[in-house]
Amino acid sequence: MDDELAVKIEVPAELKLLRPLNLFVRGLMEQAPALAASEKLLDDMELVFNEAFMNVHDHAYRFGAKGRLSVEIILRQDRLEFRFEDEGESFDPNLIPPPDPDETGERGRGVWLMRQFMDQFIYRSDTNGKNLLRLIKNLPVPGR
Amino acid sequence: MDDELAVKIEVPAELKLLRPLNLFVRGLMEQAPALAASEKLLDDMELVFNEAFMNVHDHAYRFGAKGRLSVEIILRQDRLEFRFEDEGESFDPNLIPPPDPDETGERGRGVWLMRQFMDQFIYRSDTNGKNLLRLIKNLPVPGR
Amino acid sequence: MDIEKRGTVTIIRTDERLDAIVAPQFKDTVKKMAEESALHLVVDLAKTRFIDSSGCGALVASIRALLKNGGEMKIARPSAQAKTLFELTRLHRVFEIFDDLDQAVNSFSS
Amino acid sequence: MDIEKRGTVTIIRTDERLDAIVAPQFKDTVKKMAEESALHLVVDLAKTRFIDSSGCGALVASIRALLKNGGEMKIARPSAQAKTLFELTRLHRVFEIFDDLDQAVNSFSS
Ligand SMILES: Nc1ncnc2c1ncn2[C@@H]1O[C@H](COP(=O)(O)OP(=O)(O)O)[C@@H](O)[C@H]1O
Ligand SMILES: Nc1ncnc2c1ncn2[C@@H]1O[C@H](COP(=O)(O)OP(=O)(O)O)[C@@H](O)[C@H]1O
Repeated sequence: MDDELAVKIEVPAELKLLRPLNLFVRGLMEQAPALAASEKLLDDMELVFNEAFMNVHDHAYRFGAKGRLSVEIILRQDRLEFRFEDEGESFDPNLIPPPDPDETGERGRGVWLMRQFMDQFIYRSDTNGKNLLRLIKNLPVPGR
Repeated sequence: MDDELAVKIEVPAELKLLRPLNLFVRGLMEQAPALAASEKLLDDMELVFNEAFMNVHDHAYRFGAKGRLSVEIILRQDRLEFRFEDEGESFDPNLIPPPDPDETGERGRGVWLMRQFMDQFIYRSDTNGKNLLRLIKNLPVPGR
Repeated sequence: MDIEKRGTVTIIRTDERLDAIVAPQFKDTVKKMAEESALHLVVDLAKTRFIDSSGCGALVASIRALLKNGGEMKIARPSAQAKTLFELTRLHRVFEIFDDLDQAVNSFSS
Repeated sequence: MDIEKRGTVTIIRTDERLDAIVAPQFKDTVKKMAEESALHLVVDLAKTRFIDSSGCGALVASIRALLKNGGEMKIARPSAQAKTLFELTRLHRVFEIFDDLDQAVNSFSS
């Protein structure tokens, strides 16, 4: 894969989209040599994608009907990026504390996990009501 | 599934998208009771989706680089619709002859197969260079 | 998800994915069983290729419900993905984890 | 895709999908073998859940290459999906199809 591969998916942020999207993303990532070479990397990226989707579902659209979600996947030889754009509630990721290692709570691990696995976690809430989360992973380039 | 579920995917019409898209569509269709109830119906619709994608790849973008393809999947309790929109070469499906039953050619079965499996095959080529293929299947509604 | 009784031990086998689709059902099933009796439970993850933070949450909720009712919970045969996740989230200190199902079944203190 | 020799018969086993991704490779492999010797070939579809029109095209191209070079081709263990497709496209009249692999292997006229 020399060039950039960019795909965009617009879906309602409904639970029934979670698994079909995960299948698509996993299948797409398997096309990239750097990802296909590492089952662990594929697993990690699938988890991150899953957590980001669930956060839009659970939090951005926590009230009432599930709104629209636009997901972009941008795959280059040396970089994978997920972009999640929603029109729901926004938040400030810098105010989210890391999980307390001695707490056995049921929740509060998603944002922290995404940060662990990705090289960049960039969240921006626009005045037009759109929230964009960019998740970027640098990929190992073989033979460099 | 009471309401309509509509998803839209924008991809380059490249071969490496074929399987990830098939996985997504299959996974999505499995969420619909009328489809999940019939392995045969799922297989038929997966085939139609696959043939439609390949025709855009092989024919609409037969020259040079593979252009953009927009796929919409609209799922209602009683109806499944695929919409394939490309910006490549157009054609007139009414001029495509059915495959000669005594011919053992390698090609020329896709359009005919799609017509066999779907209730509607609607193709429209716009003056703005966009071609839209709508493939519609009426689904059996349980208990009606 | 399926459930097997082996002597005084209950084994619950999770499916290919332990994610937000199935986590609530898993949690409810274990909670209900936990409230009925002091349960010795093994969660057998052998078939589970993928677990996410809601799956982890369901496991945490389960062990809490069990301990509250005098039960115990062990985890058997996690995938590499599950192990990584338990370690990152430090849940490997909360769960007793076994690579072998029989060892997990025989590990209860009774 | 993998290839096995059983006496004078060659068995080619296709993967989960026989679609446009793998059809060219399948066709080329068979053509090459067909040109080397008069081949008795069984295409074993047991693992193939999905076949599309380019998969059918590759099978047609294969049988033509074999017949041209004095070979023969049989198809074994098609899925329900493959059977439907062969019947719709009338390829069931072109291919000799067996539900049993041994029967396919033993069916050659030599
Ligand atoms: N996409 C989002 N939109 C709005 N709020 C979010 C989003 N993602 C996370 N949050 C907020 O950050 C908190 C922590 O999220 P996370 O670490 O994923 O844990 P959990 O989802 O289990 O609560 C959430 O409880 C929520 O308040
Ligand atoms: N999406 C499309 N855009 C342009 N031309 C098409 C498209 N789909 C089909 N065609 C034309 O119709 C013909 C028949 O298509 P089809 O029945 O699918 O067989 P095959 O793809 O094997 O040639 C093609 O050869 C092509 O000329």
